Amino acid sequence: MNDSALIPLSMGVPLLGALSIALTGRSPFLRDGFMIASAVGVFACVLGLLPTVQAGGRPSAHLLSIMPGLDLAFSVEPLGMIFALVASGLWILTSIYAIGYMRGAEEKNQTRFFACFSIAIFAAVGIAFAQNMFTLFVLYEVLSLSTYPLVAHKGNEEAKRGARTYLGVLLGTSIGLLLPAMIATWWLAGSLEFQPGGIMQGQVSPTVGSFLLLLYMFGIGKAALMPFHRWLPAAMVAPTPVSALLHAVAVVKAGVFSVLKVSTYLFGLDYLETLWTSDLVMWVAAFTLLSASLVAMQKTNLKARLAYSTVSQLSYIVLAAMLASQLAVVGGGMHIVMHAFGKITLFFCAGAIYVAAHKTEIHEMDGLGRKMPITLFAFLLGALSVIGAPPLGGLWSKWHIMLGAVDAGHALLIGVLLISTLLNMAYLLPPVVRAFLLPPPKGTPEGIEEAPLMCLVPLSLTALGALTLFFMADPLRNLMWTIFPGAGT
Amino acid sequence: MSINSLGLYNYWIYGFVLVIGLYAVLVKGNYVKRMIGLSIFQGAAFLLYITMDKIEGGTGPIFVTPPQPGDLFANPLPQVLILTAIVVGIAVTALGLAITIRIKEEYGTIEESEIREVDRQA
Amino acid sequence: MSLVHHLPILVVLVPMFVAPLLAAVPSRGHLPWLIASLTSLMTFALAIGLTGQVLAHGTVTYELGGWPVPFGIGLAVSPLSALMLLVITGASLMALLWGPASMTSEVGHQHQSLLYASWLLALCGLSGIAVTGDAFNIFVFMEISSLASYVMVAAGPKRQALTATFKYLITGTVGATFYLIGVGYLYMMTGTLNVADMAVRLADVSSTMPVLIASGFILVGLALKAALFPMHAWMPNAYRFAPTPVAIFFAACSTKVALFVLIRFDFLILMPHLPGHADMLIGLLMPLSVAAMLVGSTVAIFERDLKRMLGYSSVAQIGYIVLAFSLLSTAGLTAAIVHIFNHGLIKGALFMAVGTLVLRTGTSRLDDLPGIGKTMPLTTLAFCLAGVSLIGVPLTAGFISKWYLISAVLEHGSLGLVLLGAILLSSLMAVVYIWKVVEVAYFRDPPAESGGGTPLGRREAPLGMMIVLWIVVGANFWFGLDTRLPLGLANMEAPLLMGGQR
Amino acid sequence: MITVLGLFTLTFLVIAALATVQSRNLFVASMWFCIFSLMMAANFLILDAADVALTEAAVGAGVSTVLFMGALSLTAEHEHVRERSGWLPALVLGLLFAVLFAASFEQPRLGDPLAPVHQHVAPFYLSETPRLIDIPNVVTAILASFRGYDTLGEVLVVFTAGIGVLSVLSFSPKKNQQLSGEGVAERVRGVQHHAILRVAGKLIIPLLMLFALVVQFHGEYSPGGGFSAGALFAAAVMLYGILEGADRSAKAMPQDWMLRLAALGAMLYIGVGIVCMMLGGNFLDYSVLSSKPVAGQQLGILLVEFGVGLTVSTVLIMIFNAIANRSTY
Repeated sequence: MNDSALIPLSMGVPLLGALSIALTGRSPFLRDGFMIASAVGVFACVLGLLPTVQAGGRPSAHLLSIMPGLDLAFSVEPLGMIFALVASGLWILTSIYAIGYMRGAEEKNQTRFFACFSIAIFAAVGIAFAQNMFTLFVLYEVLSLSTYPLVAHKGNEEAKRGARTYLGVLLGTSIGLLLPAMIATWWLAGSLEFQPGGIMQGQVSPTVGSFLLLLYMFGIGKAALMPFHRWLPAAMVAPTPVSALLHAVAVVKAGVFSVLKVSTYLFGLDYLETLWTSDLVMWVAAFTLLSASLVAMQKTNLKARLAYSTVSQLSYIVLAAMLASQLAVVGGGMHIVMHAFGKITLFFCAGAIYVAAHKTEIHEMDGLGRKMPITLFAFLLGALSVIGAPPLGGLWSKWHIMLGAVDAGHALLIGVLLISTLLNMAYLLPPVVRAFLLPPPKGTPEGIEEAPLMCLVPLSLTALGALTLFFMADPLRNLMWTIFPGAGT
Repeated sequence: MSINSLGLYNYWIYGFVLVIGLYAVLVKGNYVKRMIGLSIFQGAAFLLYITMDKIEGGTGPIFVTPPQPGDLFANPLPQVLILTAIVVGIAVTALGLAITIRIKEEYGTIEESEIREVDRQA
Repeated sequence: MSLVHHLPILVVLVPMFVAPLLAAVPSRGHLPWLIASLTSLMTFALAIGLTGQVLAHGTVTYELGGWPVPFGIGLAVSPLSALMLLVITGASLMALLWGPASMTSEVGHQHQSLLYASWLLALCGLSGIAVTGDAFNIFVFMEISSLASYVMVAAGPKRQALTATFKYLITGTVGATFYLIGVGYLYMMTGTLNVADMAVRLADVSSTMPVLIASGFILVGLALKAALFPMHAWMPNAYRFAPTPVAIFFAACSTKVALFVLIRFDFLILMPHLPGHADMLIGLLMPLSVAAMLVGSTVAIFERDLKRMLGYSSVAQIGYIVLAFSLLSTAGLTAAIVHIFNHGLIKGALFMAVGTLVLRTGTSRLDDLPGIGKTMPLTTLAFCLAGVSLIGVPLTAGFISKWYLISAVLEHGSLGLVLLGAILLSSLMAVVYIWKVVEVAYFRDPPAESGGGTPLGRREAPLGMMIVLWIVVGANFWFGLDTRLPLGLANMEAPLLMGGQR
Repeated sequence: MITVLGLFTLTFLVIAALATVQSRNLFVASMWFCIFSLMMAANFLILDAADVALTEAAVGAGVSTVLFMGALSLTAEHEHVRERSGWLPALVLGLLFAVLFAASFEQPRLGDPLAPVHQHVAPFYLSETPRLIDIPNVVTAILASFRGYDTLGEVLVVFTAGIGVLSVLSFSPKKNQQLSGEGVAERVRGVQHHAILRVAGKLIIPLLMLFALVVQFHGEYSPGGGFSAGALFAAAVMLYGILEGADRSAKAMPQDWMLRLAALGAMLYIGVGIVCMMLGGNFLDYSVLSSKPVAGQQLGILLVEFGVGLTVSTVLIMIFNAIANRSTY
């Protein structure tokens, strides 16, 4: 099974899955079977590509050329490999969790839900493997459009308003800013191919380049930089597996992945350094990072707090990209993985608490630890990973980003990162502390016990994943270093 | 006092008739009056073409006697174009009037303002 | 009599030949529709053949009556005319194949033969304009197509169709006569009527004032026919009250034919020889087109009637085309030509979807169609896909035109940025007024009709309509992926028209 | 002398146009329009355009006035004066006139032999027609042969107008619009009670039809041709309709036959073109019609002119019958 056949397969399988789910809407059992089968299939294909990429190979597949210089083509490089692995890996767990959750909460028209689910993974994998900015833009739009029905799933007035902001911001930024940026790049640099070291070096003057950088950074709405982060909390109206998908696996990761890809492969790190706007965007990211954490602290709703925490964590990666140092980019890449595992565990726990105890507010969680020990323990592990405490994987990525900051000469940023770590503790630990140490309030019904097994298994697996990543960070780090040929420290 | 001392008088008259026709089309509310204005406006266009074909000392482009090299004839091309344009004008007028009749039957009036009234009430 | 040699005239001759026959035949059942569709199919095939010839040999010429060109009338089929022919005959074919049920339900059985005869005459008129190379001949065929379209719009079901037709008639005739006067001035200064010959003889015209007036008259006349911004009042009502198949046919191609003539006149004749003309073109057309884009989209957002909304959206799209060619650059011209082709597809699909909704529910007002997405899922999905193409999401035809338009605009530095802002704002507005429909269609539950199951009269459209609708929506995506045809023709035409300029 | 006559007709033209626009009573307005057309025809005559003068008189003065009168009898006699704000259009049009006035100084003088119009294409027609087509009336030669495609387009325009009027007026008027019983009879029966008119009319009608046929078939030698012949023939039938009553003229010239004849006229024109293609020439290239090209051209022109005359006359008659018989239709 040579590699170039694996790429179209890894994208064909979710599409076929979506189709088969749509067709077998009648029998839930068959449909869920197809769901899990396609998730596993995708993961297998992506895994198949890993050995060649680790060995430094770049398998690629050319699909179609629409216009001279503009074609849909795919090639796998380490950053894309990592994102695809994370996305398809966590996808299996999310699917199992979603089936359990949907059965638990008896949601209606689940067929449409699961079909859009698989189309979203198709788009995520496609973005990971995009060879040029045009293919990435196409699948970026497909991802926005396919996740719209998921956000607007409940169909009530509130869901409709949330979905409207969701789509408004995402489509607005992509058509309004990203499209002109892309066309300008095509016009000035002559091509949109992702090449190590970037394509703008000799072609685009720094002044125009800095303006383009602004267009790109704010154009990629999914990276949720202020003021374009509104869509993320607005998407909270969606059911929990969707917010897990949105906020941990596919949508946000696609955003920051595109930021990393654009800055390393379109601009190129050393060209990025010469642009004065890279510092500007870096400080905007830093501002987003801190203000989102402050806002998260005031939120009493658990899912809203996690949403704002995601906004601030995303800015870590944007910050890393803007530092324009190889160390920071490696840290950013690793952070995609660490944050994914950490955040998805938190979302799974929030979902499990909702399904089992119908509690959404943090002050209602007093004494829940006695009733749901596993969920809350997994919540603790997830929180520690997001904070970046030692036994969890989150530490390494923050470590590398800080090293990158020093390497890029912005020592001040280490202060910002430290303050943000303190803030993370301030808003992630209280729910755990309340659940374990405080007695349950008087009138709580006795019948609360652990969430159904279908929810419990995925969240404990992801928590363990976050833990093992602490020890297993090295292969990930080496894979990231292969992005920069010759560096390899 | 030869004919060409008229010089540009023809063009001025064409311009004035054109303006009168357009004024009637734009300002008048009555639909039949606007159709008449339209015909006047088209008449001005015909006048422009036919003033072009006149040649000093020439006669109509019909060879009653076989043509000698010396004599001059008016230019036949604009006449052909205007023959076509006249009948186009009458065709459009006929259709416009037929539609006006139907509007009178449906709305009971052919005044722009009254028609808008009837539409608003309906 | 080799068929290939006579192709340019046959494209006009076939509908011209059948129309009088069809009018004389008393109309029984679907016979007139069948004859019209077969003729339209044959014309479409001829157009494809002609395009093949043009792609192979460049501009194809044909002398009528055997007389050499400046003395007789000559046909000149340039790549742009071939593309125009494809749009016209394609639009007519899809509207006809889609529409018999809708036409009968809106116009009733009697006098259908007259209606389909005028349909063929409109088709003959429009393709006559596309192929001819003679300025006065364009006026005659413009009159044929206009008169035939007045007849068809007047056949609309509601009584407002009559007033809409009257306004359309007045505006159209004033526009045609302005064009006639413009050609008169050009003839006065050059002595010839053939477009190519006129371009040659304009070089040695000393007094430029009459020629400037001629270009002014032609510009205003054709802007009136093309419903460019300040003179677009007639279009939304004409499209709304006309029978739906007629609206589909005209929405897809009729206004763009006037733009085609404007492009030919401006670039072939006036640009090379008239210094004043270039800045007049930019100074006048560009602000108008930007205004058209913004006003058209804004009004479309607040318009509650679907057909009028699409009418105003057409005003905005015509603004795109005019903006593209008023950039006076090869890239701009290519963008204009490609968008003429793509807009025909997009608007045809959108109008067809709305027509299917109107056929089943009897109303085109958005507020009377809540939850239509559930009762007529396939049609509404087709509308959304065509809407997505209108917005210009990648992989659709709309995206290709937007891509070329933006890259053409970027060539103009700071002015380009302003235009870029206008284009993006207008396409974001398009997102709003398409999504307005999606929300009403999908997020409101259909009215609880008395009968059980799908509410009465709200079942899916007949199979024939669905097939044609989905073919056109598919074409939207096909030409989003495979752009060789429109691009090939556009790239062949742009250097011809720019004539050695930048 | 000609200049004085030219000045007079042009000035009177403007006066007629102003009077038409200003008069409140619509019948008066249409009469003024008839005068305007006659002045236009006189002007064309002065400018050596005999064919156009004849057609303008027959079509502009004759037929369009009848149509206006017919339409007015079914709609309104007076115009309700509630004009829209007149000053903005007046300002714009005043500007337009100033521009036209300024441009006229750069246009070639009236009758100036050096004008470009007389240089390039016109001399070819004047010198080549005797050799190629050999008919005295160059206008008919150009009309039918050199620019035959235009005239074909023209026939289609008339045919479309005919179809249009038929399909627009095919819907029978709603009951309440029906004129009262006696009003109908009186209007439809025409002017029967004026004996003098009827006797004089009876004499004129056959002469008019004969003249129409002369103009039709003598078009190559004298001013005239398909358009004016068709209009004259239609004028004769309209005169009959007015004198004897519209229902009698509708019985004499039934609508469906008029439609078929109009279609026949158009098909004749197109048929001639296709026969030329069959015989190896281009579309409408008459020289292939017979052994000698000149004879072929003349045959082609004769046939084509007859097609034009047939279509124009039948369409105008059809329109007249549709409008005149509207209330009883």
